[in-house]
Amino acid sequence: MKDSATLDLTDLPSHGLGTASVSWWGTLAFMLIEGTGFALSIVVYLYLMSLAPHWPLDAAPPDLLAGTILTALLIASLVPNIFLARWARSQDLLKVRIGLIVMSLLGMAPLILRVFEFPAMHIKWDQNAYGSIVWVMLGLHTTHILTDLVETLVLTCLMFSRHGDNARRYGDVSDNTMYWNFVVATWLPMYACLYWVPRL
Amino acid sequence: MRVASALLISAVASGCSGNQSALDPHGAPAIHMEHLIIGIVAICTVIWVVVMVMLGVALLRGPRAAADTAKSEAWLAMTVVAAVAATVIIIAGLTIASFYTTRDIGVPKSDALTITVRGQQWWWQVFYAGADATPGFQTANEIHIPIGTDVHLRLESADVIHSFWVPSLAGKQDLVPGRSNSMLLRAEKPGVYRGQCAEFCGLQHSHMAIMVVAEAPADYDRWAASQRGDATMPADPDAAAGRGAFLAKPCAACHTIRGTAANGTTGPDLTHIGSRLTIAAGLAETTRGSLAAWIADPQTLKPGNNMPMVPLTSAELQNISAYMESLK
Amino acid sequence: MTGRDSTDSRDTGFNDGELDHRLASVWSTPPGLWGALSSVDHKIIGRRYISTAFVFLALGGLLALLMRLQLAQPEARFIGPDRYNQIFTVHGTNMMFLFAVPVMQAMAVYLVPLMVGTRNIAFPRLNAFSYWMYLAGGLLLWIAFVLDTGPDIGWFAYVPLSGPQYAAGKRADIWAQMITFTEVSALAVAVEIVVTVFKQRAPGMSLDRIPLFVWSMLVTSFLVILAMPAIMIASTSLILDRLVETHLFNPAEGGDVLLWQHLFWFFGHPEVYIIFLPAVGMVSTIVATFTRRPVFGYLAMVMALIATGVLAFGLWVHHMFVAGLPRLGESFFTASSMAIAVPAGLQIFCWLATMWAGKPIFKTPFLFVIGFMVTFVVGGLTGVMVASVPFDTQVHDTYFVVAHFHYVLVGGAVFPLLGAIYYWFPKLTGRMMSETVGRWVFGLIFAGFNLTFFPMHILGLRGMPRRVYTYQPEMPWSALNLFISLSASILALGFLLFFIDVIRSARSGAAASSNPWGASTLEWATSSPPPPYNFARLPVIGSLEALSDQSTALPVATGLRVDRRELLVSSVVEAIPEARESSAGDSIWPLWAALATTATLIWSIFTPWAVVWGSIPVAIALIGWFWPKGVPEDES
Amino acid sequence: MGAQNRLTERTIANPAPAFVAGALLLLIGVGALLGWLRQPRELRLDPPAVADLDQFRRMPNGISGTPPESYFALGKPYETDAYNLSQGKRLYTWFDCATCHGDGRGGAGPSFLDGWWLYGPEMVSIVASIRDGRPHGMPAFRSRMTIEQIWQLAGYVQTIGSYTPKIAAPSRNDNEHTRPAENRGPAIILFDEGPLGAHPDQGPSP
Repeated sequence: MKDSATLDLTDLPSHGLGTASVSWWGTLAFMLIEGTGFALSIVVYLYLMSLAPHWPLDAAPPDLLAGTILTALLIASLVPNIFLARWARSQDLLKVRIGLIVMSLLGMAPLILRVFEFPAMHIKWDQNAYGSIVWVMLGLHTTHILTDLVETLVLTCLMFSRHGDNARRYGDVSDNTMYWNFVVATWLPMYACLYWVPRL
Repeated sequence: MRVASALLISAVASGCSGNQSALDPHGAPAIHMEHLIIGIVAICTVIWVVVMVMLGVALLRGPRAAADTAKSEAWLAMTVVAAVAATVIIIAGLTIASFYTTRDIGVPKSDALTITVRGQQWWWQVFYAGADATPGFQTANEIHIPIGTDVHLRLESADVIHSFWVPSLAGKQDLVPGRSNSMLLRAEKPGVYRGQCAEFCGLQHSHMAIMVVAEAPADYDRWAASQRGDATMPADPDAAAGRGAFLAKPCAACHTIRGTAANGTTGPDLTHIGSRLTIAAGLAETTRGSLAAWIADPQTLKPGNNMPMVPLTSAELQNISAYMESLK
Repeated sequence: MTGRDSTDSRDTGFNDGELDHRLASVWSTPPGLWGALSSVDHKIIGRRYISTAFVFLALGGLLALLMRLQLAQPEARFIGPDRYNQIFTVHGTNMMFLFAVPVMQAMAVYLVPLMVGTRNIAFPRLNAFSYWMYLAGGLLLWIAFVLDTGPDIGWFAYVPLSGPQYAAGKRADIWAQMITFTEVSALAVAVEIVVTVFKQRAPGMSLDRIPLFVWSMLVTSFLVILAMPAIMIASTSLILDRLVETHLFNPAEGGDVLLWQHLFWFFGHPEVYIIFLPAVGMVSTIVATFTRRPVFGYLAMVMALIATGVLAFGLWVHHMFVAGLPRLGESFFTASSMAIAVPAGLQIFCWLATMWAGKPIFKTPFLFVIGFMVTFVVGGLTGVMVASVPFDTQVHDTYFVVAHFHYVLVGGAVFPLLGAIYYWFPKLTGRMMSETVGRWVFGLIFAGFNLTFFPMHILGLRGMPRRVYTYQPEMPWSALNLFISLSASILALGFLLFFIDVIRSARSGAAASSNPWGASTLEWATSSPPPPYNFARLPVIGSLEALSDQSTALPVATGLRVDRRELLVSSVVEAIPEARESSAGDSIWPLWAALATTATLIWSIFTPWAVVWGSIPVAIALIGWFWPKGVPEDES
Repeated sequence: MGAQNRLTERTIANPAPAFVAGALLLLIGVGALLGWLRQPRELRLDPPAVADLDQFRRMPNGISGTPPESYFALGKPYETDAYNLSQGKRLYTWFDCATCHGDGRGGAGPSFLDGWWLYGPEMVSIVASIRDGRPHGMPAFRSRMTIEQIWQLAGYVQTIGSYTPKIAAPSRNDNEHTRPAENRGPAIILFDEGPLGAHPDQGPSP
């Protein structure tokens, strides 16, 4: 079949940013997958609660301190995260480097607090179904903090390497900030479920 | 081949022996269900035939217009819309019919005769509750019910999920560990109705049958009275020797025979095993020969079941089989 | 960075021969083993995926024959209960997780980029990774089976039978972890397809110009994305219960055994539509081509696809009608299960209308579509039957249900798939399959299938439960079972002939032109098989029927670079060009990542610490995967 | 850049399907070989083999001994086979071992978890204890269980007191939970050095 050129693409940018980027949509799709997983874990928690004669099963409600500080910290981390996203969009290498270092630290801090959250549940995973589901939920969310932290650390290294100053890298940083927003956003219903539902 | 599946099914149904078939109902719930089954199958068969005729005509119809006209497209659109509307109406009708049948199947009344069935890998433990003066009793793999009365089955499980299903009397209901399910069982005429575990439950899911014996109320009362009694000392010398062997060998560690020292609880209660129609959950008829075959080598007949092969001399084997047979 | 490139790296400056040469040099997979292992070409991976899935189909079919051999006579001693339970578990698991879902996704991996007019799938390395994960999961299951440690708990793995107390050894863990493998690969492919369809369509291919097959794969991919997390939570919980003593399914400690069934069927019912919807897309494509007209009611078809996808999540409880849930709740699920017949019916009527208005050409692919119509309508109607609670309590877990879902899955999905293989074989291999043999294949499979599975309806109504390794001679089932087993050999013969035809045609079939069927979708606008870059110049789409007017030249877009793998990103709704985007080059890292993940997942059924230590090589492999190598594809 | 280099390296050849099919067949072949080597789950042991299980020799002090030759020929199934171990766990419940030994922590009878086994941790000793009984209250189960069941039960009992978790050991039961499951090596978790200390000679050493 013959061709006839009817459209010239020469002037298009050689990398799309934001919604014009393939990886942005990929990140969104993975967020949808993991968000479904988080939602289902909450459903399982509420399902088990609906069957139990009393809730929590054979344990005091969790201590609020560690979890609440972590929640506050996660919410606070959104501020530098939003700035980082803005700097990535404007492709400001120096600010992006600083922002990534800050976000790496803000990725590690919740992990330290998380260590105190597990004992604050006053129950272990192998004691009963209540213990099992709270450990599964905390574990699920910890995995997400951890994977995002590793990604942030790798990106930080990348931005200090010769590959750093490139629109594609800024796009990756931007997607990473979007994913961190997701990690924070999914924690809020989990926090409410884990810490406040047992007190109802 | 499938043009008249309803006809075919009813033809097959009329020819079958009928002791375990949804198409040979003898209890109110199963009868309601059979009406629903035949109705839905008939309607669906008609729908299938209509669609197939349309398919045949669409594929093979004669000369076609050279080009699609707007008029024929509009006519097609209207036909499709009408067909979808018909689908909606039929679906709604079937849903309503299904609701009504569900209601007709009914729930057991609280004062109905209650029998507890406990699923075990791979047999059925059956408890008849006692009343004030009369003690309850336990049996296995066989339920007797009086005809013409609602019977409330309480379904529980000792290990994994099983499913109680006697198709000629009612639909099925699962026995779920940690839960207690109920179902209504009712037979309209005397007979033996076979059922079988319907939820996959491990190695011997295939050999987990249960017999429901429906009998006239007087017969039922006579049966219940005899089941309440302890086992009696057998008169036959072989059987008496078998009794001794039974108690001396590992048999007594797992089985109970009321009236003897045997009080194991992991296997079926054998107090009146000789009166049951089958042994080993419907595996064979209760005869001295089948009992001997079963005791001699349970792992060949029902591989993986929890009854071990107990080393016995042939005399011991004969005597124990005779004793089992005598436990009427 | 726009405009920095010199014009001689653009496709505008070359004649056709020189352009092909340049594009081939950038897009080709290098020869040899290393090239094969590091390839990210969606066509190579797609073919690999399809071939592997058909190998699993053949193996699963052999298991089915073993079961039929055992069931041909009452109380047969050919296979014992322990082995039989493994056989039916592996048959079901294999057919669902290793054949049906992957093969549909594999067809999409091959076809969707071609049909939307792009040069490679989105995230090509993820695509390579997903194939390796799929292969590893399949090998795990099959090697375990051959080792006599295959799962023996049914493909549904109900607790407590699959739980720590009643499933000794690692059999159930192998099942659960195999699910993780196929889940990871299915989710990855779903993401690739969604993004490819959303962002990589040819300019002008607005939402209302997407081919129906692509629509069906888009809806399917969303079903995968929303349904698979449920089985992910379920299988992980099962492993946790078995390995580290959590109590999620233990009723004595506040867990619940029905929780498993809810989670499993919340995934398991959409799973049926994950398999069926792609088949709908295939049927629509084949019907359009072989009736010489577009499918009647494009918009209605798309709406039916979406409606089916939405309703699929509202009817999982109809698998649990006998579990003892409240009757009122069950009635709701009767209504919702019945309701899905409406979009299904709409699609059937639209195809009938298309056939009515078109001029049918009875080639093999179309024969399979006719076979699909005949059998799928049976399966759909028996589906309406089992949606009714009282009907279902009689036939649940009997051979009636075995017949029902084989009519839906084989009649509804495998027939269209076989038609699709005959239809797209020229595009897959550059050769035609034999029309004569094709008719025999269709005849044998159609007759064999119906003779095998139709009598099972009757067996079920006459009281024969599923998943029994034998039945007793006094039950009135022997004659029909023998008949079924004999009929199964006809079905097997049909499949054997199919496989022979595929292998023979792939080696020495007649060469195919670029558009042998005179079809109108974009994959036929390029050669058979397509070059590594799919399209020398990206097509520009002006109507739903991209190639309907064969006389005029195909409008194309120019201006892409030829010194790196470059494709076009366009907007979601209107497909307006937004950016030129690089597409990842070949890489061995997806294979390393898959191997590291495989080691971690298998190790983790023995000790939970595997997750901790195994994550280190996985992380290294992923960093190697994403770290820029200084090639043009890595820079903007 | 590099386009000319890549041009020479790349052709449109595609060896992948043949390679995958080959690899698949190879792996299936390897699997088939391994499968042939492996013993399947044994649901029914031949009566002579069962009888042989009864023929083991013991040391005069009742501690330790030699299992029958056939036990090794079978591949020590009662220690290594998950199915037999789980059957043993069933028997532990069914024969009310918990009445005296509790969940393994003992009661009227000795504990299995304290690192002090009066007759040592070897299978022959455990089988002999169950079959023939022991002084101070351990009854003989010779007439209540078959010898095969005794071996199964002994294999399970050995697992309870194990310090290194066995892969084949059973996991938790579906009932109220009193101690970590056998596959986590409860003895190492719950070990409580008594007044007599650990006895590496007569118990699994912690």
